[in-house]
Amino acid sequence: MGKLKWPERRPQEDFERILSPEGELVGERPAIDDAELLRWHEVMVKTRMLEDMGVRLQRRGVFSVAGGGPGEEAIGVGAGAALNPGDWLHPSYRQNASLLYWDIPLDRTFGALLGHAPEHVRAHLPLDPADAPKVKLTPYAVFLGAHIPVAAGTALTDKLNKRDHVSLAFIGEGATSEGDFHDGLGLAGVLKAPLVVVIANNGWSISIPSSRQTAAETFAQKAVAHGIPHRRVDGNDVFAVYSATKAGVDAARAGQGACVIEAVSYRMTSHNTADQADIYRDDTELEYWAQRDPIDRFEKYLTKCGLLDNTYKEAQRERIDIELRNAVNRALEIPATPADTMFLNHLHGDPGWLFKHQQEELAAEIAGKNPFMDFDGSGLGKGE
Amino acid sequence: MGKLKWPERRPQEDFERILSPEGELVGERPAIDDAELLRWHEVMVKTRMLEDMGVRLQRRGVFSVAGGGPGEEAIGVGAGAALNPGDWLHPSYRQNASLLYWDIPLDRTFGALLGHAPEHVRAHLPLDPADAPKVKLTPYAVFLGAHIPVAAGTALTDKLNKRDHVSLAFIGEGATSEGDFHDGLGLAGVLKAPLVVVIANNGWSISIPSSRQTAAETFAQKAVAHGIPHRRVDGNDVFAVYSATKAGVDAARAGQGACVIEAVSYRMTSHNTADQADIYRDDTELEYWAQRDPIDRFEKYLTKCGLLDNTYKEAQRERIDIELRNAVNRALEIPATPADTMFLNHLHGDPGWLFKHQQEELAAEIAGKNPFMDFDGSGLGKGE
Amino acid sequence: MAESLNLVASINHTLRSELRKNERLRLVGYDIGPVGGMFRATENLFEEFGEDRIIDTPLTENGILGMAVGMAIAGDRPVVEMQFLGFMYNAWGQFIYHLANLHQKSGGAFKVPVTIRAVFGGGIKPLPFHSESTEAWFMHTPGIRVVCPSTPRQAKGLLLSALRCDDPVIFLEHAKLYRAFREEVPEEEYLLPLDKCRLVQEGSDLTLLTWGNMVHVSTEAVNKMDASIEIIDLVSLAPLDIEPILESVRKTGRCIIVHEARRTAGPGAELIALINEYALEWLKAPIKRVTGFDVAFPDTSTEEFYLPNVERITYALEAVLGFEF
Amino acid sequence: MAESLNLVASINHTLRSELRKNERLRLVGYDIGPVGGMFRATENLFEEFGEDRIIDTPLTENGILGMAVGMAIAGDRPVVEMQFLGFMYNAWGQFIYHLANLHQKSGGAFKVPVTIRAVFGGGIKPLPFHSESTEAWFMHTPGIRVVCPSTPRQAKGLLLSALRCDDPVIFLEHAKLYRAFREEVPEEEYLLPLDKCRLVQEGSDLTLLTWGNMVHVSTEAVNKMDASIEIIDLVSLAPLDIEPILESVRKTGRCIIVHEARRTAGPGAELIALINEYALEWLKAPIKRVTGFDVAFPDTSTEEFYLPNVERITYALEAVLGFEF
Ligand SMILES: Cc1ncc(C[n+]2csc(CCOP(=O)(O)OP(=O)(O)O)c2C)c(N)n1
Ligand SMILES: Cc1ncc(C[n+]2csc(CCOP(=O)(O)OP(=O)(O)O)c2C)c(N)n1
Ligand SMILES: [Mg+2]
Ligand SMILES: [Mg+2]
Repeated sequence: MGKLKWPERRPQEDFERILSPEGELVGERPAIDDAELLRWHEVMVKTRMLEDMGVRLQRRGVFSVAGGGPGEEAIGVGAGAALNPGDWLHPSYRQNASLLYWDIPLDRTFGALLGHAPEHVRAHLPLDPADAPKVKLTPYAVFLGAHIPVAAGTALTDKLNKRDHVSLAFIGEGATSEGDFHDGLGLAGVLKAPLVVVIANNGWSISIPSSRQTAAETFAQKAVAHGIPHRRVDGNDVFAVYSATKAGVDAARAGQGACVIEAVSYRMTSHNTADQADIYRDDTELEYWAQRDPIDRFEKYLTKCGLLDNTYKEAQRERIDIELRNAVNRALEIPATPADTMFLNHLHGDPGWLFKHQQEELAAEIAGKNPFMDFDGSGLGKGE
Repeated sequence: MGKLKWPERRPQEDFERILSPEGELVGERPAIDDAELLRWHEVMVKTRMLEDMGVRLQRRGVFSVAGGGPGEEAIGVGAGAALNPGDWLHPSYRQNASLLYWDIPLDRTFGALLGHAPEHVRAHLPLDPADAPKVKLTPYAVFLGAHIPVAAGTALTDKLNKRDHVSLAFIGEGATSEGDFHDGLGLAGVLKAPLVVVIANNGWSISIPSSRQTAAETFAQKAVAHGIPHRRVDGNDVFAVYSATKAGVDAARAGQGACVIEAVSYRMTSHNTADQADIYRDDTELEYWAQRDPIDRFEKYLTKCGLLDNTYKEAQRERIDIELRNAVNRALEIPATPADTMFLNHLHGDPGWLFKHQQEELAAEIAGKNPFMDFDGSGLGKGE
Repeated sequence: MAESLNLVASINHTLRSELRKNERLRLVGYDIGPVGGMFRATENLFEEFGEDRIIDTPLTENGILGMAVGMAIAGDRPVVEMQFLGFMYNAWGQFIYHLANLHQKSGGAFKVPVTIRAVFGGGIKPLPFHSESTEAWFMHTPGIRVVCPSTPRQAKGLLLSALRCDDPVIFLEHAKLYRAFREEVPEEEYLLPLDKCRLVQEGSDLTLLTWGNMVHVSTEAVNKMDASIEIIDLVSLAPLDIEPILESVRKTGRCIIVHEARRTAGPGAELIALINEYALEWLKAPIKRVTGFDVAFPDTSTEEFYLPNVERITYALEAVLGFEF
Repeated sequence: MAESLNLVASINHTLRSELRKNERLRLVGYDIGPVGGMFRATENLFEEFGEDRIIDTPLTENGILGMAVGMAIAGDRPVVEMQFLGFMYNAWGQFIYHLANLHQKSGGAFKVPVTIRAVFGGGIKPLPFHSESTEAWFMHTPGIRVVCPSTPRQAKGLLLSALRCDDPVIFLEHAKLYRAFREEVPEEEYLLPLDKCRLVQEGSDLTLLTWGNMVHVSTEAVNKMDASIEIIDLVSLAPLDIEPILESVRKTGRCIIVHEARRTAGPGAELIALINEYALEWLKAPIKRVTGFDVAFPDTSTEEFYLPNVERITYALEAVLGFEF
């Protein structure tokens, strides 16, 4: 007898789908040209390779933790592609594909995984402004769900200042249980903020299956609580994700307010490298979902369209592999983050005597001087 | 031109109704005997008189603030009456009628309004256990919405310990915007806790009309987010409120989990005596709602049934008036709360040296001794 | 030109003038629109500036704070009204995670110029949790500024500075001071520094440190004494303007701290710790803390015994002045 | 009979034994069921006790805390696992309003016997906000007990006491200590008082006050010194067991405080304030605080410079031991 586990509930397939798992069109292909479709494919493949590399480097002890969303690439790409330059993208750690779609610099990504402070990474991996991501990006919310009210805020300010922009936020299905999710949607509803929230329902929140996360049939229906329209799509179908998100983005841009899209997919791996999914779930569902893999499916379609063949794919893998290796290498060359970095970017202007004193203490300590020798407020520099 | 105000949205009347505003049965009268109906009426009248008296005493400076829910009495009585002894009732400040239905001691209520600490009130207004309310009552949540997760907890524990009890919580429509509301319902949904939440939608949250509170058509539909069944009833129709709540309570008791009931009513007065509604709302809606008054409506019905006449009503008013006056008088005789009361009921057992030291400081101060004379930790008692 | 204004009128006046000047300024909160705030701090602003500048919201403090952060990083300058400071407990997640931290966490990529106007303090006999004083928690939070005006004139200069500051600022408005007294408030603009304490009166025998309404209660107590007492209004709780404070204590050798907040791990503790660290040699007596007690803010019937008052402050002054090693 | 257990195993063992003994004990939180907790503190408990005792929940810290309070007043004894202390910011409303306050607010009608097991502290290089130390905020909160074990054996006795205590108890488990070392933990039951500090070693030259993982780092530093240093493990942060602390400082005349939390308005401030108030005459030197800095807990690349370490503690010991007025 196996270990006691929570039962999994396979989600209903009554969602919107355009591309079948077999790579057949079962709905209307969005009006996207072939070059862009190949870009989508490239981003999906690159995302999976990036995350693979992250996991390998974590195993080798280079990163302290790594993760990703293999099997969820269609969500990031499909939704990300629906944005315009200048729009806000509020990512989650799982939707790397959306970031790669918008060309976040890979070397900086690896720099962050190495534990460097962002200002340090930026300083050491300078970026030609022309190469900077064209959407506005926030750091992903470590406090799950906390970015939803923030996204309502960026959306509202764009609207009130009559900028033609929308805000898009990704959130895992687990994080929709946090009050923040409702706080943000409630505000966006009333204030008609141009906000699109994409719920990436991958069935699991670490060890909690979606059946234990909510009694609601779908996560999309959470929008009903706020009078916000919602759709539910096959999250492994990049066309379905794109079409629904694009419609939501267009409506938001046209002044029709917020919407919620649930993209149904599956977490094919452990939560991250610190987790061991086999403790709490069987692999019974994996095969079902492997047959629905978003990259496989898209490749079948692209192959049928004559856009892809094995030669192309091999060359692509090689190209991406080199790109990733180069990025890792650049990141590995970042010197150690100076200890003093921790004092940066707290307050603008004068941080006050006490704060500066603490900076001096650390500096003294690093210089091998006793940082505790100030007994009269006259400052340091005389230790040891 | 008048002052700029938020528009009011008159709620759709597509809710459940049993008793028309004219006092006609338009649905099935719940199976309640005449004596109990007269008790409902008595509680409704008493609630209104109690709140009137509170406002009068506030004007005379006896209470620092007072309020109530004139026009919402059907909600408290209808929902309260659906409970069994031993069930949990998590009230809101607005639903006094539910408390009166369950015989909370009026003198203690007035004692609290006088600003006395609860342990002090209880000590000075002892209660025969036989007269104690038969439901379990929590103090109403000053932090709006915070009681919903707590109510999920009492419900869950009753269920897990196989007690045949449910928990009922009242909440204003405004407070359903707090994350707590969703936090609690989400848990109750998943854990199938026997929780019934009654949303008293009185159209306003201080100065914010329900149209500005949510983009959702109804507040009931917020339950959809959590896979919890919901109903929406005429909140000025005590039969409709009772029937829906009773059905919810019965289902919860039968193991079917939580439900949400929206009772649609109207806040006929200012938020409380500290508020002036005429600053932010016109009285255009008042007449509409006055015609739908829950007590009038019920009295028309009871009169038609031959249960009520003017003689009865006059005697009733006099009886209640005396009861209230006696209660006020008993409350007014409560001696001043001793200052030391503030130290009670923080920790069980030894509260520690510092805490006791502070108690001594206050005692010294009150005794006219200098409480700051302990410079060596040897304690007080030597001040001046 | 100057008008005689009480604290709440001064705040209203200041908000109005900055709303006129900076169209990126937007007020956010519930009950700030047509009703003009529970204390009328935003009175008539809705009519002048409309619903896109004075944004009446649903009842979600956490959502409001998070949304304000989003607005700020998108280029607006949101001013949140926290109806009572205690309700901010509901928004603690957004407060710590985004308001105080997004600037740092983004490595400086984003700034978060949000002002939180919060009604705090005791003495108006309201409901439970409507009299909170959580300065100590703010002091322990990096990335924010915390200021507390004690007079109408000062309030204008501080609030204007807060509204123009690129950092998140917690602006503490004492409920009891709103209508306590009037003061001439100049019509024209003036800025007061957010990080400087204010010398209320000079003295040589003892240093009294306080802020908010306790500035006035303390002054009353001091005025009844014979001794020469230096009163410093901290004004800025974070960062602490510690140098003049240490300077004063080195001069007087004696000190008391007066605050409404509970004593243990309260704001006074840090002041004593700093004096210990950097001015211990000058101390002629232990420092005493005149504070609220370590209890939940009590019911209205006993709040007067919780809050420091003239008598309690006098006792502390006498005790510390009379102490000899 | 005794087993050699590390901290997390000791906690698991203690939870299991009390779950067997008291059917009203229920664990509540996310990821505590089949997976047995992110740190495996609840390993195998789901299988033994089932889903009604080990209650795996949706992802809502605020909801979980509020629900636990409801369960407690209805007669259960819930034990909440806070996966990381930082997530408790999301639950600050329920924490203050219900957990810490319902007993008092109800005039004693309800008691709230909830234990919150929270993973805290730095040194394991996790994500931002996974290394928080908010003891100071708890100390400023009336109505709760806060304890922090520093060894596996102590953890058992304290946790058992917490689980049987009628007050809400915040039980702080240091992430870095979970698997740091093993200790013999007796099989049989024993209770340790929740409100008593622990003398780690006696000494006459200086008193070192600390708790959690810093007990071990401090001991290492002290062992390298020549001086006779008294180390006190505070164990209870609220209420403070202040008498033995004052006694020790009166004996040694010198003191340092070591904690991971930020310095300003941190836990050390209160300890200094109390020593100032009740033992100032005995002080032979200013007290120094060896703490984290007043910054957001840094990225993993620099966390070692944030956390107090043996060298920093040694410097402080040397400075304070060497000071003469
Ligand atoms: C407020 C908060 N609570 C808990 C955590 C710990 N945590 C990190 S990821 C995670 C699971 C999230 O699940 P889901 O939202 O479904 O996203 P997924 O990981 O499946 O993409 C948890 C509980 C956190 N980071 N923040
Ligand atoms: C968390 C919190 N935020 C704000 C308040 C202040 N407040 C008290 S009553 C109220 C309006 C509540 O409206 P609603 O929930 O509709 O109840 P009603 O007063 O209409 O019965 C507000 C904002 C509070 N008590 N608690
Ligand atoms: Mg998930
Ligand atoms: Mg209402």
